[in-house]
Amino acid sequence: MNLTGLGFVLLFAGLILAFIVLGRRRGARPAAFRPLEALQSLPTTVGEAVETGRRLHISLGTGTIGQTDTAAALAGLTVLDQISEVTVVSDKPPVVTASDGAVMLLAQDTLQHVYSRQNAQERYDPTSARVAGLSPLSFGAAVTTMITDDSLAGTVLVGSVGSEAVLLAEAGHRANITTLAGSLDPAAQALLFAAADYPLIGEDLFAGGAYIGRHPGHIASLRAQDIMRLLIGLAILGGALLKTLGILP
Amino acid sequence: MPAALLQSLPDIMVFALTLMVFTYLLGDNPLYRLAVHLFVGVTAGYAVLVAYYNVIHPQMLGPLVVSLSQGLAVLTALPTLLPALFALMLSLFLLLKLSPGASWTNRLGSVATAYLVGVGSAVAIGGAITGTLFPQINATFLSLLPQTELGFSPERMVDHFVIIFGTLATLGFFYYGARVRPGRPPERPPLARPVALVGQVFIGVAFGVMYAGALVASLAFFADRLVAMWSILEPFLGGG
Amino acid sequence: MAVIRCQACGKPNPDFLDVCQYCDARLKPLEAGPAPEAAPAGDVIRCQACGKPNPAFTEVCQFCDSPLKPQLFGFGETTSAEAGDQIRCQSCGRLNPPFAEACQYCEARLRPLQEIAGDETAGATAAPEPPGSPGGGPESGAQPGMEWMRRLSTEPSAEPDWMWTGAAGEEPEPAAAPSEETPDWMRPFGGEQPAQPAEPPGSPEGGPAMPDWMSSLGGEPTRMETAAPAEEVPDWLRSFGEPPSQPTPSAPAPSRDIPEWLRPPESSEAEAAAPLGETPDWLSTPAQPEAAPPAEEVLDWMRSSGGAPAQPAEAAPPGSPEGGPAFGAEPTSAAEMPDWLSALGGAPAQPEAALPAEEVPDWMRSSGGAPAEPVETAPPGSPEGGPAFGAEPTSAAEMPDWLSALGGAPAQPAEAAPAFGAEPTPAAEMPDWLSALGGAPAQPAEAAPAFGAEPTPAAEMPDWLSALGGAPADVGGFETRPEAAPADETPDWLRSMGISAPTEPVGAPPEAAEAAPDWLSGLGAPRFAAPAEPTSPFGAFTEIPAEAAPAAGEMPDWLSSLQPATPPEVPGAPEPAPASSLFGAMPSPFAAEETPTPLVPPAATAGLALGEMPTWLQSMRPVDVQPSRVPPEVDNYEEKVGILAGMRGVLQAEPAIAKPHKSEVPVQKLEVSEAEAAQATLLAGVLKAEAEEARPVSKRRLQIALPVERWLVFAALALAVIFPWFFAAGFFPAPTTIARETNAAFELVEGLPTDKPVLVAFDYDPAQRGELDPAAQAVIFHLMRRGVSLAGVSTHPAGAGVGQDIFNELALGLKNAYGVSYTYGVNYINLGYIPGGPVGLLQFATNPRSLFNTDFSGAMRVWDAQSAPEMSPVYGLSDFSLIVLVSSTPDAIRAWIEQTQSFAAAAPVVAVVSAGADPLVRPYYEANPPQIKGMVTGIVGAAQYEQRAGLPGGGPASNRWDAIGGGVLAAVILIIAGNLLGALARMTVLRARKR
Amino acid sequence: MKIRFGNALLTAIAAGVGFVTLLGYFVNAPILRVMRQQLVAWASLLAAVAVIIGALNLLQVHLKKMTRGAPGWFYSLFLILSLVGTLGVGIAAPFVGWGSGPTNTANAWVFHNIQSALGAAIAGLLFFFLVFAGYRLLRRRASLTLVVFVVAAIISLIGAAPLPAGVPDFGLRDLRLWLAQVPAVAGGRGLLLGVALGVIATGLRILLAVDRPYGE
Repeated sequence: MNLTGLGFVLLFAGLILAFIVLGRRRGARPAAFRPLEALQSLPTTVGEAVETGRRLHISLGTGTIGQTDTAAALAGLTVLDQISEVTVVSDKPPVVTASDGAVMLLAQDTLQHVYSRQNAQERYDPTSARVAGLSPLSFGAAVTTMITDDSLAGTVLVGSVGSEAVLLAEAGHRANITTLAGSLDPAAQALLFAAADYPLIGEDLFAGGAYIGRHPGHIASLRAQDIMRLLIGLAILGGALLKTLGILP
Repeated sequence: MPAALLQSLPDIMVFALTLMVFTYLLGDNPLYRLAVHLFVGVTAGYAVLVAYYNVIHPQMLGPLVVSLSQGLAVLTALPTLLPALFALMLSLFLLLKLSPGASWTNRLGSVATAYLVGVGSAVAIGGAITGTLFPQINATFLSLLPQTELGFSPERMVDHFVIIFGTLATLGFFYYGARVRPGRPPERPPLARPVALVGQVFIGVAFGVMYAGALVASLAFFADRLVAMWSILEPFLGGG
Repeated sequence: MAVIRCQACGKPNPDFLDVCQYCDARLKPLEAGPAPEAAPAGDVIRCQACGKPNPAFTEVCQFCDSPLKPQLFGFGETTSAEAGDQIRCQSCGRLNPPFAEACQYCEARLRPLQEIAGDETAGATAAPEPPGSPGGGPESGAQPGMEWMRRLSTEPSAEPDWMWTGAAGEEPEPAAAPSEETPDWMRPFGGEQPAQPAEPPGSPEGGPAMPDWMSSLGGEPTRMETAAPAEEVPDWLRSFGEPPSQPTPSAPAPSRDIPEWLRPPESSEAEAAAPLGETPDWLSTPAQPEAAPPAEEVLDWMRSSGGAPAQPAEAAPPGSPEGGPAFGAEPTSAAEMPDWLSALGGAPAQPEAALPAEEVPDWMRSSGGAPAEPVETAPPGSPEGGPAFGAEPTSAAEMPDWLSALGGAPAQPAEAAPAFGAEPTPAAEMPDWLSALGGAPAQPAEAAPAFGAEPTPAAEMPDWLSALGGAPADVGGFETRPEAAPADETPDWLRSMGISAPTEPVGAPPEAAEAAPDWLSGLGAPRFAAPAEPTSPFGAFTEIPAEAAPAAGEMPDWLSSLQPATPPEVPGAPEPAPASSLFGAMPSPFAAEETPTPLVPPAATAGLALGEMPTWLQSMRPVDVQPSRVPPEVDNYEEKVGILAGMRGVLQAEPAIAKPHKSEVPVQKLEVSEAEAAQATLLAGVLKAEAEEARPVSKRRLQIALPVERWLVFAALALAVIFPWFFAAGFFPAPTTIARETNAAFELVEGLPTDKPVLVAFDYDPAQRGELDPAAQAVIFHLMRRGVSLAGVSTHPAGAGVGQDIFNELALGLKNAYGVSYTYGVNYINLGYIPGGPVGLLQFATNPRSLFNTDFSGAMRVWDAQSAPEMSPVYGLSDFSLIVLVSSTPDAIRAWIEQTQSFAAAAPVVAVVSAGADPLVRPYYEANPPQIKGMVTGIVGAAQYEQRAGLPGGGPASNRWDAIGGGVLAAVILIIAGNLLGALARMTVLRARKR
Repeated sequence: MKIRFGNALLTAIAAGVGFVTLLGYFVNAPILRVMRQQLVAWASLLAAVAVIIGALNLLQVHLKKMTRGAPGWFYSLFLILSLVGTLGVGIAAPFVGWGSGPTNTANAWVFHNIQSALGAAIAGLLFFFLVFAGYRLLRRRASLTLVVFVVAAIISLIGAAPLPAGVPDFGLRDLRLWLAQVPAVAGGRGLLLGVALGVIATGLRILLAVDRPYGE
């Protein structure tokens, strides 16, 4: 019986709900978030894609659904939803790549919804969301060839990727297109930090929904995250203090 | 020496494929693309085999087939088969989603994806809390007056201090809340700024070390290929 | 509409729902019941698009989704601050939205200027904090560039949420903008009513048809300064293109801009950032108050509207001198500005840095193009203009095109239409709106094809189209029946133009940059040009170039054309001398801006001229002058009214004149486009370099150099790896010091009980074998030597295969090396692949037997004591004596620890990890109590372990030691060199820009 | 309304299974544990099915590419051939007596001589790309983090590098160790904690039905 864990979850959930409610309140003081360069640059990339009439490449990484990296894939789907809203209206719909069948299916759903929201179902092409490769490396390698084949205008990578992300970034750099990339795996973040034009570091990966779409739920959860962050900080300090005082073994 | 050649065909192939891949260093080219597509295809095929032989067959189809082969005995064994049957149903739903159009198939498939999403998020949460969050927090409970067998050790103290506050600063760097003043963009609240600054340094160090590690790792990959290629080439050179 | 869009999530809902089926947000505000009118006036904002009343708290018209309140890029505080009761116009007594400064019905001012000043600065909120401010750090520094880029990339009303999300508030509209408005934007152009935007507003369906863009525009008056080109377009469009039927939106927009010019004092208070020292300067000259708000952009467009100082100059000679220093001081106040400014302006000084040089004059020229006409009294109606620009193939074709459109429209609209057809896809957007421009005035029908032709551009384009489509139409209407617009209407749109036009160069994206200012000013200029001619100021401009002439080589030709046009204005002449000296020191885009105005020193003009073709000055001058100069005059109605009235009178003449001139300088057109392309990229690059942190300065330039550079680097690396390994074996002696964690792992294995099996997880792809195999082999071989039985698993589909390989290999090696036979099933087994990653791991951890019946090959029954005796004692993870995790990613390690920890308390964990994963796995090792008892990290760890375990003849890692050594050293040297060079290059570039 | 019902059902499924699974982590009631195990087992089964779906999609996409003659269709041909070939061999193996499962001789050969070789080669490329990325790092952008990044990277590279005999490491080895064991641990821990927060928040949004990425 892990009450601490349960309590943590309940508190977190409660905070999210609370912030959602607070956010809905009329005249609620709207949330403001610190500048986050990578995410705020997205419109540029998207705009370039739309204007150059090329396709935007949105990669959900090699993550899967139903496992611990589910969160990363979901974050990617959120971003996909936001971006495709804009790009769908271009005659060149975005290319979405994943490495897992389930993620790919969810991506197709997302695209389909966006299209139907834009009353453009007829232009929805299921293969615009595809599995590039079933192993991380084959995924990365496949994408390097896609960049020229599908004449991509930019790559937005939000998901869980490993070192193969470097292939993607390098290919993007060679094709002289913008690469915005973030990964669940900090080790990959480090590589992307060096290789990508716009690296998404740490949990910024999950901030997309709040920053791009300003989705109330996402804003609320970001605020909740901040609260939990403070709590964790206090816990660490407290723990260290107790340790120092010898109270904690 | 055709015989030797035939015998060393795989080696030659490995050698050729490796070279094809390395041509990418000069730039995107057909050879590389060929290699990559080959790689993607082979990998996918292998993954499917593994998935089938290691998971789908033993856990789902196997039991069903076996019990079905027992004719009516199925009915008696039904309860034990329910999990497999349910799994089969979900799998079929998921496969249905592949068929384009037909909204009802899609919606059925969504049942499977919803299931996956639900379990996935739960596992992610549980894992993050029990596996990362708590253990890591726990690990940061460090005494600022560490006692080693040699008694109090100042350098240990420094280390602990750095770890504790480095962790806090890094965590604080990601603080999203911002203050908005009219006429200004949102900016980190004054308190968060120094924290973020320190956090940046620690993130930089962590990333730098990881990058260095990854570099050495990838170097090992390359060296490994060199050794492999040489070991292939050697006999030919040696054998004239 | 049978569909109501949820204002929270943007998803469509059937209109009978009260609550969004997706996010449960209320769809219909309670007030807006069956009888909206019933709602108390106090709480009602009337939608400017559809005219229906909305509750005051709604940000968005619940009927047409168009923004009701200005969105300051999501600075909800200010936004919400504005949400108040409506304001009753004192003169006409009608209600106006709370944010309107001028009555939407009678143009009468609604509030004292101070208030507006407050809003004014508020309006500037989106601009980044001045670099001076602490803690802003790179992020905040990054803003301005990104903002205007962002403008380009998103449809205007989607903007607020693209903007950093600082408090778009819960006002749902901006939040869901992309999802929400795009469709709206598209609808008019999606083909449902393609021709509609082009329709003259006067026409019956014209008014109602436009709600979408109109309203969306109507919503953003406060945004004027900071607004995107797209933003402004609508505003000024509205302002002068307002159909008499619906003048509403026009009022707020312009009035928002003016106040501060009128009222220097407020502006000075408003500006938190600008050094107080300047404020007096600002005040001194009416033109400069524009610069007051701290917002970068305001500064920018002020600068871009460099013409401004000019007018005061002529108007009041004493004023301008202070104006000079004020601007001169500017750079110091705003750190990033000077850089790109100098980049733009400094360029003329160094020709090879040509790009900047060209662009500055260019866009001016282009923007000035139209107004230039009046100066050159060319035969009206000459047709070339249309086709010439229409044929324009370059991406920057917009500028000429719009001109042609502009010019062509009044005379022969047919011209304009073809122009867009000829347009290349890259510039596809422009031609369309161009067509709108050109087509509309002449015959609205023209515009329709343009929209139809428009495939599916960015969400923004449509509204550009509509905006522009609408605009000229309005213009036409305006001109045809002047009485439609009240007398003071003119100042309004003039003003709005004065601001919006200059804003573009800074605020506009590469392609759009030219377009926006150009046609803006173009549109603006025409109106002034004619009246301007007679007036003294205009004369002054035309005059100054005369002085600049000697310095500028190419000037003469146009000068000649100018001279006649300029009657008096010798008084204007003295100005330049003093002012110029000041401006010389000053960022030159500024100077560039000035050039049209008398303030510019001959030298500067010469420099600029050199970069360009002769005619640029003339063409640029009026444009740049007009917009910027207009405002100050506008500000104080009393004095300047005379001029304005005069201008208005001449309006019809202008467009006719505009065309011919263009036609006469086809060469110029060519260079224009080319130069504009250059400017676009460069301006983008420079601004980004200044403003953004993580964006390549300008990818274009790298493009050339990189491949070669890349090859060199690659070659160096390859050599560095091959050489020592091949020729200098032993150059790098194997490691002698064994890392703490490696030693721990060794000790753990060394002291392992042999009765229980060890679980080895091969969680890596065959691709990573190069690094991990040596390490894994070292540990596993050590285990085998100790006679421990092994069970392999993998959470990586291909990992099981790797495990199989390694097991078999090592078993063989063991046999050869020690004659110990290690048999499959008895001493080692490969359970195979654990599907579902961590989820599967959890299952495996909770009950291994439930997961595996057979081994990896599927042939052997794992739990059957006969076939696999070693596994018979295993019921859970705790039945293993040790868990060895061989993984390339920290994720896999984390997954194992997260999922299995609680089940494998008895079994210590040793991690064999890639060097890349080390820092993230280490915390588990450093943790207290450690979750990982020992670590072997990558090739280095492998080598150490091999040393420690004393494997016969060293291991694979030791064999590669030399290659590794060479590679790492080369990498280090290259990285150091590359970054030093890079840093130096950056510094020099920065310094160059500063200079 | 039908749609709404569908949504409600899906949401219920996702949130339901999610909560049960999650509770299984914290409340060790046997029933919960059993349920969680079953749910998880099914999920991992579906994950395997997802692999097959992925392969099917791969085929679908590249077949389409070929039939349309889209750029690079020629390579798609090879992809399809290799995929089908690998599968076919794997299926045929038992009947040809090559042994069954993914370890059958044929697939083992392919795995060893093609998949591993290609994979290792492609991974070998990373070395060059990584160095080059580091090489042009400060040229593209400059920030505190980046400078620290470069310095830390160089130090830990030299620290990790095998040094020629007799060449002294100027205390860099120890410095690197310290970097890797103290500040890097701190930074990594901070990142991990942050990511964990993000993961939990994202997961909770699903369980709270704030996000519904699944299906219709």
